[in-house]
Amino acid sequence: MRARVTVYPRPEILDPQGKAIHQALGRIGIEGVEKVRAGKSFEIDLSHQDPEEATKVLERICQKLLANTVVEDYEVELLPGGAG
Amino acid sequence: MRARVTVYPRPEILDPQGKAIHQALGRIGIEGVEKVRAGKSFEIDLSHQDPEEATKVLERICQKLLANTVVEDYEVELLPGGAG
Amino acid sequence: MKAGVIVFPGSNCDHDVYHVFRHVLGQEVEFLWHQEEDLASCDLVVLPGGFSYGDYLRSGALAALSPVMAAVQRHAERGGLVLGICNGFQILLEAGLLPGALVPNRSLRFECRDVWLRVERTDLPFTSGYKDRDVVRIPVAHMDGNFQASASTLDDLEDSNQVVFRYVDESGAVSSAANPNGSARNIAGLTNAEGNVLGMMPHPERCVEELLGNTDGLALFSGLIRETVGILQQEVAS
Amino acid sequence: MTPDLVASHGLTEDEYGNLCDLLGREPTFTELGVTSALWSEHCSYKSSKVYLREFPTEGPRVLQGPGENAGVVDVGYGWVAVFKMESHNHPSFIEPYQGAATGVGGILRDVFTMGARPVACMDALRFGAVDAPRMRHLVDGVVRGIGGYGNCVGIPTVGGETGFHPSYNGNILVNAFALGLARKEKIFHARASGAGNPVLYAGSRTGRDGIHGATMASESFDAESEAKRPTVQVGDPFMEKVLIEACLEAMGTDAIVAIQDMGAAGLTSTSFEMAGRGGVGLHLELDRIPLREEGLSPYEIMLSESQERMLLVAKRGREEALFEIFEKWGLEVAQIGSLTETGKAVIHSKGQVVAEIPVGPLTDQAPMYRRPVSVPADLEARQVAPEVPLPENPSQALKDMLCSPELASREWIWRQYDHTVRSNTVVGPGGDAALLRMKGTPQGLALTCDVNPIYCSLDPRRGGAQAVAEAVRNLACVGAEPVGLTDCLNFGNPENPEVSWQFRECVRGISDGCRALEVPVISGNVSFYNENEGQSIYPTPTVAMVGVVPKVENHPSSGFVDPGDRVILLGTDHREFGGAAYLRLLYDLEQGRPPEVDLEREGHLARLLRSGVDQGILKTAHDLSEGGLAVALAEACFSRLRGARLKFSGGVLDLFSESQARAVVGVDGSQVDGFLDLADRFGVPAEDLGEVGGSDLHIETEEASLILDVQELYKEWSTALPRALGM
Ligand SMILES: Nc1ncnc2c1ncn2[C@@H]1O[C@H](COP(=O)(O)OP(=O)(O)O)[C@@H](O)[C@H]1O
Ligand SMILES: [Mg+2]
Repeated sequence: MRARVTVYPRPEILDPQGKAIHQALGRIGIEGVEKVRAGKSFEIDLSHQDPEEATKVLERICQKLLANTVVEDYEVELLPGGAG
Repeated sequence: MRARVTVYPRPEILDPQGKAIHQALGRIGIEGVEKVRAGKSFEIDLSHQDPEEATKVLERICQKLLANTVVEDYEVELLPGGAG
Repeated sequence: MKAGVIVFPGSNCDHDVYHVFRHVLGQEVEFLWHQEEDLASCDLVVLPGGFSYGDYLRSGALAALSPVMAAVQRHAERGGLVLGICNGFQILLEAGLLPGALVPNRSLRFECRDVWLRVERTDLPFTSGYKDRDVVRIPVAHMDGNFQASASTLDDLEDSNQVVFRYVDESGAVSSAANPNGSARNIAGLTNAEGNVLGMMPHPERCVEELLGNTDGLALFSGLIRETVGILQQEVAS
Repeated sequence: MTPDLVASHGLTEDEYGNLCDLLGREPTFTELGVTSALWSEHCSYKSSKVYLREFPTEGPRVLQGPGENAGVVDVGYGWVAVFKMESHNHPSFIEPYQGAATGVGGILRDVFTMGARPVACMDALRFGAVDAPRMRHLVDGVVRGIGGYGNCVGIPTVGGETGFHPSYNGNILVNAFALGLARKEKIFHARASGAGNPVLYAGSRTGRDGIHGATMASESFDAESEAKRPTVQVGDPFMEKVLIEACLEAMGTDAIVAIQDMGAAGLTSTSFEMAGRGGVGLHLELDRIPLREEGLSPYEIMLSESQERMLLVAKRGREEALFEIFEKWGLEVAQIGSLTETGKAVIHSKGQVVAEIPVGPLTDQAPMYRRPVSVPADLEARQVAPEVPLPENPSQALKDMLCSPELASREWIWRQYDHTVRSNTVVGPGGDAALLRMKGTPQGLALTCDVNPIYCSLDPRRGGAQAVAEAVRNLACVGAEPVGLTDCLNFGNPENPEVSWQFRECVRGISDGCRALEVPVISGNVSFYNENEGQSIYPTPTVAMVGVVPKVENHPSSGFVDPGDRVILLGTDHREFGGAAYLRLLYDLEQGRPPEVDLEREGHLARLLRSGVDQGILKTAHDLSEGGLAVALAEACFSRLRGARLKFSGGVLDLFSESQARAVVGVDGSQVDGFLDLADRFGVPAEDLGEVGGSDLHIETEEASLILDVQELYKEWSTALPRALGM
């Protein structure tokens, strides 16, 4: 089973990287960008076959390691076609 | 229009970060993880309303800034409900 | 007094801290491996700077899961002293021994340079060697030194006087220009409510000898030793 | 083997014929790959060897000259210094972050592989014009890469060089230097010995990274190389850090016979070099090599340049001790073969022999060429003495020069490097030479790297000698006596006779300098084929030098210290403007023969400076280099933001002349007479220029005066580089 975890800085927390990218886009003349948030993405292959069980493990992984919940939010997504 | 860009190291390229995370999960006793790839995720708000045009701009942003195509692959995704 | 310096895979400043205690100040000091589970013999435990586990994922995140961190937690709960410098500070935050988080510098670049710090309180063992509101010059060398926390956490920290060091200019004034990394409220170091755990981004261990051109960090260590020895003597006496 | 396949491996017909003779048959595909790597320019030094022999490589302190992973010199108190410099030019042009990062990783491995703990790094960088395509991206990536790796590994980057010139628009230079310290009796060699001893592999797994990297470094750049590009090597500095700790710990046991990292051409060069040095054979089981992905062929495994990997020969029966240490540090380790008496490298994979090559003959019969040389057609015209215009506004001229990318402060770069970790840095980047203390001794070690490619292009022999002279001078400014030199010789295509000539002349110039100033060459590296679309870079023989300071606490500053200190100019000006920054930066003119290099005078000056430091008389010492006296004086004002009131006996132009063997020093007023006597005794002309003080730099000449507000000038100078780069 394959899953994707996405981690973003919480909205109220400073996101220096997102801001820098936004500014850089302006400098190179790309217009129409209103906001950029910079986060992390993890692709995880699990041996678990059961989506429910997989989700549980992924939750644990996020809480324990992938996200620092003081400043970050996370999202878990099971990828389609990964169920084999 | 809101979009998400995901950037990952190319499959044949060493991903020290993914490796380190995988090993750490093993150390803290989380089992069943077969592989971790660590990448980046960007959430981008655009003023463009037209999906085609938005995609074009996003492609440019990826090529110019978000992805280092020598070592990374990227993926652009328009988020549903963002079309307002 | 006896200090223990924890060695995580990727610690870099372990030898520098050891050098200060052992060779500059003549104290007993030992290295503690990150798998150690018993710190009882140490009065002070130092988490040194460096790039534990490469700082992959987030600075300090992987090291915070080391077996030794449970022991550090117990040591702190017993009232033992804990000092986290740079990566050590990051690990303390990730392990939840101190509140908040350290995110990438505002410049998104590594910053290696001297900064000025104001000592906000001197009633801690860590700062007893300084005078109130002392302004000292200490080097920083980090990528992720930008301290962030929710507004309420920041207010709590201020209200309970937990901010120990703040980035200031040479005259002691807080300003954005004096802030090397964008830390909220110019926070450079903070303590827990009990005052026995200190985390700080700057490196006092790099400025304790005249030969290296700066001794402003020395008072932190010498004060610590004086205090600890004092505490020990009281314990023996009672 | 089709001729095409042979040619695509960079082997000539003759070379291929030799290989067939040596084997007595046609090679297998793996053997072809292995041989092409070993006989590549990068590994075999086939075009450079004949000249490199001219270097003086011996001296009373030299314990190991060129030929090992790094050179070794005795620095007293039972310590030895181990150092080397290496190029990572082509990878850095393709992917600046990883290219530069893995350059640092590679040179660190060369040093700790000898048993030394790395204590300092330097980086010598040459970029194109700041507005050339991709250049900002390259500068940013390279600087981040060097910092990203060095900072993480915890070795301070204490110095370096940075230049900008259109000659590098299509081919930048990234030269990485590392210095390590070891106890004299604890040096390790990469000389395999003892049939039956196991061969161990430790560190990262093998992937498809950089296959053919060595061959690539031996080819020119063009549009096609994009397509041929091997998988980019990605560095894992954390892996390197634990590898350093584990290897140093393992070297503390008596279980290691030989050890070497896997660098260019990976397992191939490491196994053949180790066996070749020891005159033994070996058999390897490729199936036992830890792989990152499945399906690597024997060819790929032998040629992979995956980073952070080591090869060890263990004492038979003692391998367990090594396994334990590597595993403690969380590292993978595997026995992948053993040494034999056959003198052959026999490589097995999936039950088959995929290569069987006699080691000695393959290394001995590596090709060696004395390539045709010719003086560049345009040299004579370029050497014609230039017209030197007087500056309209001398103060403005100085300011413009100082704020050009070429002379602007490099602080934006080195602030991104941890230069104080390990708490040994007495003088970090920003001075003439970096200075480290040696804990537990009164001594210091000084480091510098130098070269002026403009000089080298206008007169390579002089340019080579000048690089050595400047390095010696920079060391002398902190009181250090040189103990050894390493170099990184960056040139264009050696098959071009003009490039070969430049190379030969530069090597001779360096040899001249080394002989006269008594500095042995103890290690080095050659990087050819630095060109883009047929356009060669300027000859760039970077020289890095290490020196010993007997009493480190006496070191002077490169800037003015206290108001009232006297400023003294040492050396003689000959109004020399060939290749000078004044003409280049203000009038876009690169013309004339570079300044004469009088090695005898350089020797006198260096001895005087060292003596002055040793006696504790010098408070300031800063040598004159690019931009001449005016630039040197301005720089001396910057470190403590001091002004100075000076009167100079020459004309305005003399302020910008680049005559060599000169320096400015600062001494306490009470010491002036004594110091002037000392200078006289050492045969160095000296002129008392005036006094430190005030907020302006005020220089009065015979013709006109310069007045500059130091604080203001500093602000411009210190921010000019990031401004020019748009960062
Ligand atoms: N890439 C770099 N990395 C670290 N330090 C650098 C780099 N480039 C220049 N420096 C430092 O900046 C200072 C000025 O360099 P340079 O002008 O080459 O000095 P010099 O003329 O004395 O050889 C030196 O201290 C040098 O070490
Ligand atoms: Mg100099």
